[in-house]
Amino acid sequence: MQWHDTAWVGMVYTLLLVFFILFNIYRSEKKRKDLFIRRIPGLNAIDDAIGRATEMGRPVLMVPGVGDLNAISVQAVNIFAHVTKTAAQFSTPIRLCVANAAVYTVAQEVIRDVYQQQGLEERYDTDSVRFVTDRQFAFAAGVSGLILREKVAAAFFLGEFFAESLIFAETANGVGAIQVAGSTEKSQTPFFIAACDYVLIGDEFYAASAYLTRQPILVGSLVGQDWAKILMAATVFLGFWVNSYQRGQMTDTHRMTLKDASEEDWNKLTEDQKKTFSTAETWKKNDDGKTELASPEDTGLYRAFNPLFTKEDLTVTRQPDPDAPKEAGGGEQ
Amino acid sequence: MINLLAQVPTYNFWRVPPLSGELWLKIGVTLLLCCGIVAFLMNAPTRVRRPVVWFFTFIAGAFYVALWIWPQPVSREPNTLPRDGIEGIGFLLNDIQPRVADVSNILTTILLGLGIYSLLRIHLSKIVKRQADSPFSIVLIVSMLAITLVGYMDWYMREFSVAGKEGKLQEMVNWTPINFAQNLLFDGFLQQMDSAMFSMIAFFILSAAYRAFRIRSVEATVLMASALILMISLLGGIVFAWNHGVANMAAGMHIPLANPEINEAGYLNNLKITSAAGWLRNTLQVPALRAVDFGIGLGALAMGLRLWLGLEKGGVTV
Amino acid sequence: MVNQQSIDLFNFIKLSCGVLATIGLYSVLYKETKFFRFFEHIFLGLAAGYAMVALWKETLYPQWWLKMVGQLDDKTHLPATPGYWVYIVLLPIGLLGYFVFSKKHNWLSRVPIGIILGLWAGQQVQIWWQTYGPQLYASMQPVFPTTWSSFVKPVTTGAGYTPEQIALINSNIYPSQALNNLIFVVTLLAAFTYFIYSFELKTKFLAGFNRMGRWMLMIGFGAIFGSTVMARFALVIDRMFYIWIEWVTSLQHLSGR
Amino acid sequence: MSDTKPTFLERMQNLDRRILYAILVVFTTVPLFIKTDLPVEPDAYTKALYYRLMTIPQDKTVFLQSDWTVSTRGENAGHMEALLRILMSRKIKFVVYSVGDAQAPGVYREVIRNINLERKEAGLTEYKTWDDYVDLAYFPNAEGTLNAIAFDVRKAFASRRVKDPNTGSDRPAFESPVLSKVQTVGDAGLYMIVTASSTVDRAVERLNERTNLAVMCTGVIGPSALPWYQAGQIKGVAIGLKGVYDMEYMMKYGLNHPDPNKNGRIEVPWAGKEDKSAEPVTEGKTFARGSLYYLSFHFAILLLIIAVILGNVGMFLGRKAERAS
Repeated sequence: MQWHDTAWVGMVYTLLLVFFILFNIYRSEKKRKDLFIRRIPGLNAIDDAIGRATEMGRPVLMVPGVGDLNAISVQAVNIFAHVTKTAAQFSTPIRLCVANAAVYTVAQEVIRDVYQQQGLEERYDTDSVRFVTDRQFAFAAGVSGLILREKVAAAFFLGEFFAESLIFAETANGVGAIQVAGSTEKSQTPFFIAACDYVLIGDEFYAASAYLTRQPILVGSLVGQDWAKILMAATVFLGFWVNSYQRGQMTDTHRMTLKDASEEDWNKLTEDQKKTFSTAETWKKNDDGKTELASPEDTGLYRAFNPLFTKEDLTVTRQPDPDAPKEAGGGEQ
Repeated sequence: MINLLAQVPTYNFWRVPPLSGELWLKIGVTLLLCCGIVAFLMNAPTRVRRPVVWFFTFIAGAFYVALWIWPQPVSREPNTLPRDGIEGIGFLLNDIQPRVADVSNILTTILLGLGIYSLLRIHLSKIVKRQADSPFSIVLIVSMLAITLVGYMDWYMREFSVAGKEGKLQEMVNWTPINFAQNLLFDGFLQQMDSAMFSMIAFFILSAAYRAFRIRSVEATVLMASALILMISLLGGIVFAWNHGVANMAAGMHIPLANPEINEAGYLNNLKITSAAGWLRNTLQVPALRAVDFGIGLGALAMGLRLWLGLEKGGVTV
Repeated sequence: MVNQQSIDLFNFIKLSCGVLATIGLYSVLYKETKFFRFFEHIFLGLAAGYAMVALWKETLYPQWWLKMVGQLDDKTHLPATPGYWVYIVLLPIGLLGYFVFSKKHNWLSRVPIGIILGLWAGQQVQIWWQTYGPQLYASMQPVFPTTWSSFVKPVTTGAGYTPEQIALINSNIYPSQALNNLIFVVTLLAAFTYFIYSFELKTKFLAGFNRMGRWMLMIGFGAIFGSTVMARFALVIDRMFYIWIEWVTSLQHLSGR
Repeated sequence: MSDTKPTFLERMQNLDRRILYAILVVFTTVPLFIKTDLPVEPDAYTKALYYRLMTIPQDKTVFLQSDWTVSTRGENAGHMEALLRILMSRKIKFVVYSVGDAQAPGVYREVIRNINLERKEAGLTEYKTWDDYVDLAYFPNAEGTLNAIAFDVRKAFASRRVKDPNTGSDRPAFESPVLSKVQTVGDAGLYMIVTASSTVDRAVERLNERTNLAVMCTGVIGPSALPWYQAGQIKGVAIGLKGVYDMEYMMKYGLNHPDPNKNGRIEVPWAGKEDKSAEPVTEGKTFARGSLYYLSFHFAILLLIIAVILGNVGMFLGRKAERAS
């Protein structure tokens, strides 16, 4: 990132969003007041799904996607912790299938914690959290085999899913499981919509843990995200007015009909073209006879989003380093 | 050509000659030191646990934040000195960046052993308890051992044997049975099974669409209509025929579609499937998905901040 | 040296294995049988075993070991790249993860996890503007036409316009474009309101706007569905190509010898 | 359910999925044996890509990031083949590597070898490693590698050594004729990404301000790549099987290029850039994998559409009967 010209816009904007989120977390921790969160149907269905699994005596399946360890899989594991809490009380068996060793570590740790906090440690089976494989389609085959053999009653597919999403969803549908699914990968959401009972769309997934636990920090963060969204919506809203105005200005100020602007050009047109161009405008010519051309790149809005780097900015001469490592190719990685 | 090889790398405290005594000594000392720290942490009081985890998380995240916020040195030539202190730090951050990039990958890989342990425990216990599926567990473990063995042998041959170093093993005629076995297991089985499993989605799409694409609610109908228009627009043959039909219609109405000067003809263009699908994509799909993206981006940013700063109660990083 | 005939035979065997494995996995489409279970377990075993090989061959060896100990030149055996001994600290840090099964020290497994997550989190801040800034700008589309000379943008191909006239046409915003831009912006904002959680949308207008946003999302998802269908069908067509053309060709090739 | 035998349409409402599966197998197999070259109207973004590819200056090197494996061969192999045919016919040097998957290098090497074989059989010059292209194999960790490429490509590729067939020894990749002129990633003629995964997002996030990106991706990645195209962050896209066939079609007939047989041009104007045109590909194959698969694809989609219609008609009639009773 550079501090040059308008490049600070991006930095300030990002910092503003960061500030919104942190400020609201701070605020909610202080206030500790119940805040409103709109209904998310998929999350209300969790208890029903577990209830059904308990009645049928079949396991609940949870899959946190096939992605690496990052906030998405952590968030999925957080939601699953909530699911496990309910399942543990009814001693419904759970299966948490993981496709990444680091996520496996987190899941193992978090799920055991849940049982411990409930005081139900004896009900915890280490093998209920299992690493299947880290290869995408082998994982798909393994999990669908498990779904078909154990006839799971409820399935939760939350996290980073890719192509395997539909394999899971259709297989689970085949055994009649209730399915709650949600993916941050928007390309997989339509398949979940087609095959699952309840779907979390987009960042409903990130809102889920705040919705389920109502922890002040999470709710505060959610409010902060909403502030940030309103800022972004406002940016777009203001931006399109400004852009409309600026683009309009550029054509208005120089506008005149082709006939007035240049007899020469006008005479070049055929009769048919003259019909369409008689009301059309053209640019006024400069003193040196060149047409003044303006483009969307000339607006202030464009400049705000696209910092200008001149050639001088980008050429800096520095002293050579006498102690520099001398290697073929200029260094190693 | 050879003179480049003659250039000897320079060394400092961090860069030491490859495979030298100094290197092994430093590695050994560091390992011992790390073991000491771990032993110390194991006996540390409960209240330092959170700060320790928080510290590591914070430092890791702070690197990328610093990389973002610190001015980048522009047009940096190799082997030049920074002009001032600010640039010096910029240089340093840039130099460390590729090394930091390796870290999470290496750590995840080291953790893979845990996953394999979990897998083995489940299947070995099935075999020991002679459960119904135990023959399949044996199949699993045998195929796992087989590919591990030939995989390592194949790698070793390619990396260290004379033929491997000379690149002769690129050609099938120079292969040994080990290479063939590895190729059979990997190319013949594993990759093809990947493909097979992947392509099975097509079948599932068919049944899911058949079941779900029913006009039950406004939402389902909208989803279906948009999907159908897009699908038809991908069928080049049909689209071409349709679009030519539109052109012929225009010709029948004496509207010269090919004559661009009369704009009214342009309206008929909208009847083309490609135009409709393109309009759907550019005008409705792009903004709708961008809205999803913005939301997800903010969600990730907020979650990232919470993890980095250790703000989640009972979270994994505190 | 292996002769060409055995290579052909090997290729045929390899292809046949692939065909068999494909049919084995496809059999689950009919029913979950022992046949499928057999291939599923081979698949899982091979995948896990391959992961163990890849662990060293693709990650630890090139990214960690070689960088740590440095490299000698193959021919001259002189130092080629220096060793960075600091890489060794990653090993104990990674191994801390194995404490997860310990009842007493399991908190130590959070150290490597914390580092991985910290690195990820830092990058989110780093890339936010690069990712979304240009998209924000691209969303701010002008919604007022700058000319009424024509409703749609004139087609310039082969119309004999001068470059200046074409530039003029391109820099103008025609009413149809303005209308599309308006729909674009409204769609974006409507879909965006769907993702606002903490404010109750009390007015009728906002609630309707929100519902419209959901429909717009469905249009977007439908379009993804349509587009993805292409990818999946291409794969199954390719599988059929593999079975019916590649395998049969190799069979013919072999028997023709 | 009434005791009467279900009518044909009612049965259509609840078809066993296995019947659908069997029909799909037939519908995708049979057309493979029928050879046709369907007419098509290429998409605007594919035209943009083709135009970019055909106007790369010949002294520039193309960066080719290939992140696909055998599992998406159905689409990406076609992309890769078309791309290589274009580059080779235009004699443009390229550097190829993968940041997405460790298996990707094996797969793209196979494609390069096949295209070279094809050229050899057609009596054309083959592409040689070191002189015409450089293969840098796999870089683990897409984010880190792309960051490194963005900041300093010479450093990012520094550790890679390539065999120089002229001397027989391994030499740093940057000494090759392919990369010797490249100082930053901005010097690339085009930064092509052939991918089946979200590495395109990673690349856009890190590289879009520094070089011209263009993408060939599967139908799945397509919708998420289009916003990047719309925002100008990538310069051209070929999506899925349609993208393959579009490319092959343009390779045969050119873009807005006078075609002796059709006495005209590709007729759909290319949004905003109607005056831009590009030649057809002059040597080597044009119609290949794309044209082979495209008819099967038509049949499969038609099956899907018929299934959806049958389901809906059945449901509609079922409801009507319910209301009547």
